[in-house]
Amino acid sequence: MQAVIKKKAKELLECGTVDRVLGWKAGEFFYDLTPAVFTTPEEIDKDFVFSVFSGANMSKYLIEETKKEGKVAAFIKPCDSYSLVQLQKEHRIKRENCYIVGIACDGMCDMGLVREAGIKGATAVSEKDDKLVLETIYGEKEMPKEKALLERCVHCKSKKVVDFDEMIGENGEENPDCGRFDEVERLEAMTPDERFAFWRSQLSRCIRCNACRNVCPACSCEKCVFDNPDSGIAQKAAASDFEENNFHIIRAYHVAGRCTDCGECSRVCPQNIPLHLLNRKFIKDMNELYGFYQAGADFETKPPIMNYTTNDAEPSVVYQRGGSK
Amino acid sequence: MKKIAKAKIDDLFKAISEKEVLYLPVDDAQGQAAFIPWKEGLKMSGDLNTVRSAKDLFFPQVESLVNFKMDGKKLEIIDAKRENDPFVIFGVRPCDAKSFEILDKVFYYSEPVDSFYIARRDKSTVVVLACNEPEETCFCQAFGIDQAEAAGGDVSAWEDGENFYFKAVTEKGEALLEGLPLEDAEDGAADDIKKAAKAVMEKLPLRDLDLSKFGAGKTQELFDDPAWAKLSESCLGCGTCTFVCPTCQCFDIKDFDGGKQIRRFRCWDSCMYSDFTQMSAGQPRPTQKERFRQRFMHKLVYYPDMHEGMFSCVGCGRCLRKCPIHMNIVKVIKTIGEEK
Amino acid sequence: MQVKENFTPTIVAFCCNWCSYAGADLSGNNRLEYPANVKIIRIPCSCRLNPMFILRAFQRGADGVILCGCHPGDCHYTTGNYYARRRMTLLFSMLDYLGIEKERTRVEWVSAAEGAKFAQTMNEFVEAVTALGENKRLEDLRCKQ
Amino acid sequence: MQRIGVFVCWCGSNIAATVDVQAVADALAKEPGVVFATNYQYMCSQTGQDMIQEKIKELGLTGVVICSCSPRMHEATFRRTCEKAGLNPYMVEIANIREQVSWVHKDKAVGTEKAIILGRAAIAKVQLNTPLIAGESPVTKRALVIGGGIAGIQTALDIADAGFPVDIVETKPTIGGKMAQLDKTFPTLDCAACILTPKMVDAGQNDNIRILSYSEVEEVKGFVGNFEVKIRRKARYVKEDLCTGCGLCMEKCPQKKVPNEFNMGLDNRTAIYIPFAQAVPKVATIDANYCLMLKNGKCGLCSRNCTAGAIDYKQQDEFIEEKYGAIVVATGFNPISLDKFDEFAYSKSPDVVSSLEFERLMNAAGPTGGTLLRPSDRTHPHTIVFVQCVGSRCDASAEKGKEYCSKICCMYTAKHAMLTREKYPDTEVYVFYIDVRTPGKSFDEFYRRAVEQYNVHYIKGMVGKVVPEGGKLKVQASDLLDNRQIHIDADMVVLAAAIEPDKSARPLATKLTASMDTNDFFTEAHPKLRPVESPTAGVFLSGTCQGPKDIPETVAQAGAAASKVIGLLVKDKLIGNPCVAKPNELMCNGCSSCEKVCPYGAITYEDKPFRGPNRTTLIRRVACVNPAVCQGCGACTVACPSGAMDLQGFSNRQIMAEVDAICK
Repeated sequence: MQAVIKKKAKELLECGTVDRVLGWKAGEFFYDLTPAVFTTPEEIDKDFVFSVFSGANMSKYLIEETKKEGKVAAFIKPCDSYSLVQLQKEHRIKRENCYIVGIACDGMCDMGLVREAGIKGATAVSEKDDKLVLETIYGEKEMPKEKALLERCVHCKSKKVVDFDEMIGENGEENPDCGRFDEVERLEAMTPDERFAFWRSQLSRCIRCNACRNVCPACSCEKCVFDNPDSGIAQKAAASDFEENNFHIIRAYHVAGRCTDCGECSRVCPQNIPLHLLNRKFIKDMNELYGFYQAGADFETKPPIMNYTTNDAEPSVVYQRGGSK
Repeated sequence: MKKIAKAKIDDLFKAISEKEVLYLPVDDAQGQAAFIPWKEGLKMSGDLNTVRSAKDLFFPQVESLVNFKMDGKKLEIIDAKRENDPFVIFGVRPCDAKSFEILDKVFYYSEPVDSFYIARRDKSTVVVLACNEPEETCFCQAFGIDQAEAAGGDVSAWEDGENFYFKAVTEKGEALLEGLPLEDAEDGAADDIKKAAKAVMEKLPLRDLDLSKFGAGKTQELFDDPAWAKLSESCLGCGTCTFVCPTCQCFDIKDFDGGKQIRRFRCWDSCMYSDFTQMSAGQPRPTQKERFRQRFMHKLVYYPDMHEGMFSCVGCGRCLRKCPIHMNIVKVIKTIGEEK
Repeated sequence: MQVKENFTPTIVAFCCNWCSYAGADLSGNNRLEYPANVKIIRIPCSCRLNPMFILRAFQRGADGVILCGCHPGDCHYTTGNYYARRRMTLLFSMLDYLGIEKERTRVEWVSAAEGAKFAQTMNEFVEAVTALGENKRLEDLRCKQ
Repeated sequence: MQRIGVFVCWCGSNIAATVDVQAVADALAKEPGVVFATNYQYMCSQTGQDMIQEKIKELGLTGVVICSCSPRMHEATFRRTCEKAGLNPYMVEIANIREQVSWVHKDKAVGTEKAIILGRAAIAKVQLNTPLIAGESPVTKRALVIGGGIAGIQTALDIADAGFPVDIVETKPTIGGKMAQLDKTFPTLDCAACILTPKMVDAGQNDNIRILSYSEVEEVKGFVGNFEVKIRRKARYVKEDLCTGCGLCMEKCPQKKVPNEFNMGLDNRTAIYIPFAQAVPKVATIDANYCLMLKNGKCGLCSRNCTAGAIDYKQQDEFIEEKYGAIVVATGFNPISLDKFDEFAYSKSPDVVSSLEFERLMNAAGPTGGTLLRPSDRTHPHTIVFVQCVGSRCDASAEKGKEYCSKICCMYTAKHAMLTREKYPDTEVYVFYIDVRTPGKSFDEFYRRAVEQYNVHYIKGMVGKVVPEGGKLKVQASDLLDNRQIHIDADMVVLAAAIEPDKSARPLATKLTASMDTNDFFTEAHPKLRPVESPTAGVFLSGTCQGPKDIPETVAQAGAAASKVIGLLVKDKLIGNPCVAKPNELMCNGCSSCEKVCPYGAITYEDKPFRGPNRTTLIRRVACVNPAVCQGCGACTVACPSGAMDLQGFSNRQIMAEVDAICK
């Protein structure tokens, strides 16, 4: 895969289709790939990497990249492509300034999960069958690849690239039975006390680094309400339990109907807070109450929160369901 | 030197916590280590290091400075400073221990001193635990830190499969060990542990990180390096690196009007934020390139300028692990100053 | 749940200008009593209610927040309450998901002719919130002292 | 910080009996920003108002809080009072301490406490008020009526009579619409053409009315009072100003096999045609789909025979652009397509006809010259079955038909049945119905006459199946009242097809940013109180584009729409409500969230230059609110994630300040 992608990247540059290529750049280790802009075939030869650690969603970078002169190529995984479409719907990406190469994806790994599996000091990786074989300073270790997969990949909602100029690999299908709402359902089945305890144990660890927000393709505001001193709710740190809750509730609300469930928020959280469970709650509720909706799946459909029908459920529907008191 | 069998470690924690609050690295709800006050049943984390550094205990993310009370048009000022109880931090790694020295230079020894920081620092006893299993992200050796030597605290500690070994380094350390349920051990009891650790340290990939391009007086050479633009282009502008960093020390002062009282508090700030040092005249560092540069120039040049060449980084590797896009100080050190 | 004696909850009622605020006025005209701890904030339409305001109220010490608007189909701006209905449904569901007592939030459609319904709604809501006791889960201690 | 004056009203004893007004004034005097607080018996009295004005001038007040009755009562009064004293009227806030305090709480201590809190909230809000100035916009004194049926004609005539120029845009070659196709009208049975055609002539001859027939609305820009509309004048290949309507061309045209849409395709017309004798404008039109000259370049008979030289085969579509102050939508209806109703054999037998086809078959100017003949063999039908509710009142789950009642079918079916029986007493007439709905003046009497006087067989039940067999139509139906199956050998079956909005309505609504319901009927600004206005300011609704209607209702609504238009056009300028949405362009992302929820189409986007970092210029897409169109509901402010969109007079900060003051 990497070889094909690199070849394509070089080809696009060489034949002048694009002026720049957005991709993943090699780091110090096998896993610390950084999104980067490549401008020459030589740079691509030297530093371009596509591997199971190319998890970063590239679509948000296109906001800035497509404002620049010339054309940029981007390699877009299925889940990234939903963000790409959603951002176009929001007029944030100039599609004419980018060339999208869709790439099939079998799931991305996360180094945090490798470390969680007890593997320390990893310096190199290879794949053997369904396993990751890791060279470490403490000798060779191996683990099942599925244990290192990002949560969003374990419950991959779609392997279909929804917007592209060309495709590398075969385009996949949507996967409605991915079980991505299982965890939400588990929480819904709890009592409110249990749910409250669960979320406090999670959100109280938030350090308000804003990584979730800044990585989020839906959070593309010029200035976030939480950074705007005139908004009345600006906060640089969560100075109380309330502010911890408030930030995450309002953030989830602001991206509701626009969140494509790309899972970047949970991937980047340094505290491993399962933030996607907040977004998925909104998605699940909207699906159940207003009919299935996938943000970024098409260019036309209005997000349910910006739409209505005259016979929608009343808010009291909330009292009639969920865990016992 | 003293020791205690690992099987009995809870007795030790209990004994300490009877005297003082004991902070211990414990796995949190998501299995990541954090310093948490010990209580019966809590187990020490097996992770090499905590996600957030130990600086939180001296320089918390949010801290009240002063409160105001309004009664109609009258204003009353209330001192928000509280007397701190003495506390023990157990299991600080040598890198974090070194970070206290860096913070001390700013908050403890430089005028104006930070009385809030000093109040906490004075009440603390730090037990530094050597690293047996350093990881690929560790580059503390580049800053002269020896992971096998548990220096920089009040008590140095080592562990092996069986025991913890302790050696008091300061008077505070001696006072702590006094009266704890510890056995005596011979002076060289930890030598084998150190030897094993040193052997691992030899294998660390970032062991020989070259810092010669950086240090006091390098502003002119490095400030306009074209590589800053390239390095910073993918930076998200989040505060993860600064908030997990043991040496980042910037804060902002904010007011909160809660209706009954107005609280003036300080909270961590991040030079990566777009409103960092925002002034009414505008933003002195208008793009992420300038903000990104500020962070690393501060650690590698400005701080050494002000503090006898000492770097404001301890090589703990937290930013290497946690940056959402894997940009970090090691990449900066290796890239900046290369093209001449 | 333990109910403190003499606990009077603080209730914020957001009322749309055209129906519910007029409905509240009508309960005044008809001298229909409801507890004084209900304080009304006038907004042009139920769709003006930003979830931030609800959270803000809880932060500042409210124990219950209720939104009253025109009946669906009767919105002065034709569609405002339809949007409000979706927004509030989703917000309330989220608050419930976070373990915050769902009885603390409510939406009721009250027309300008329903003075009695307004008073009755407020009486019921105050009773329900009183039974729940003080709002602890979304409080901000800095606003209490 | 504002300099605020607080004025607490006693309202005689209405407030003072249960609120300690002195204590309220004293407590509020202590609030930051309050420089003066007092109480008085009747603030709304002249003396009270004088006092407010005096204090504004004396103390240089920048904000006023009045603790009194509901703002719905006297907000306007006090705003005027303050404006006269030189204070911006939007610097006034009312704390409602009568309807919401003294009248609902009996305990004086409790009432007083609440009054103080509501006063504090008003003070907190006024602290953040900013002077607002209502915008003004000029009014173009010309109206556009889209659709030239009876609704459009009536609206245009009424507007023109008031002295304003009106353009009627009609997509067909003539005005007249559906009513022109009707035979008689219920319940009076007067001839439709006799009452419609004089109106058509009036419209054609009125100096204030310009009829743009065979034309369509292409593009609409602007807003209330200031619409700019681009109209496409379709090529009719006949010069309108030269054609005399003599009809010679039609006689000469060799292409005589064009289905005649005016007669519902029951006979043929020529390729060059005038739809019917009383057409307005009476101008020929060449049907490009059939004209031999236009298709093959071989013919030219009409041109050769036209003495006026009106034929122009090279004519192209033309566009005209015009400014209007108001737009009336009168796009009307069509019967639904009956293709999906196989059970009634509509597509199988020519003798199964829709009601509108039946109208033509009964019409003296119709294909049969007014003699009722079966289309198949041109014989007299002796048994006719009428089926009601074909495609009306259908189940939502059914894949065909409409959920709503088409409203007019019961009456026109009664009319058809009665007329048939009157003209042909030997004909048996059956009507199958679900319900007979006759709520209108003289409607029920009319229906009863059909049953009692004319012996029409009304049977409650639905027709299950119609099978053409041996020249007959075998009708299987059920009689629900007698609970039996009925079999009728009919000669003709007439289906009362549901009516639906014209297909052009949906794209037109998009152009007008006017909202529609799920059935594509235009929605009204308020279902009860503003039934002839669209939520989009300056757009009015006339006739069946808003919902099913009969002729009298349509004409009534047309007149109402006209009076609303006249009310708008007589104004020289429009004064807006300043409490409208306003985007902070520096914060706006241009994401279009606000636009999606705006019921008025008040939000547009512009690419604007902004100062970027390091002396660069950035072009950003940002929202613009047209204050003349925005009604100030605030839906957009909540849809906006960055808080860039705010509502003047009810800003985020103001509402949060009220929340804070109340919860304190």
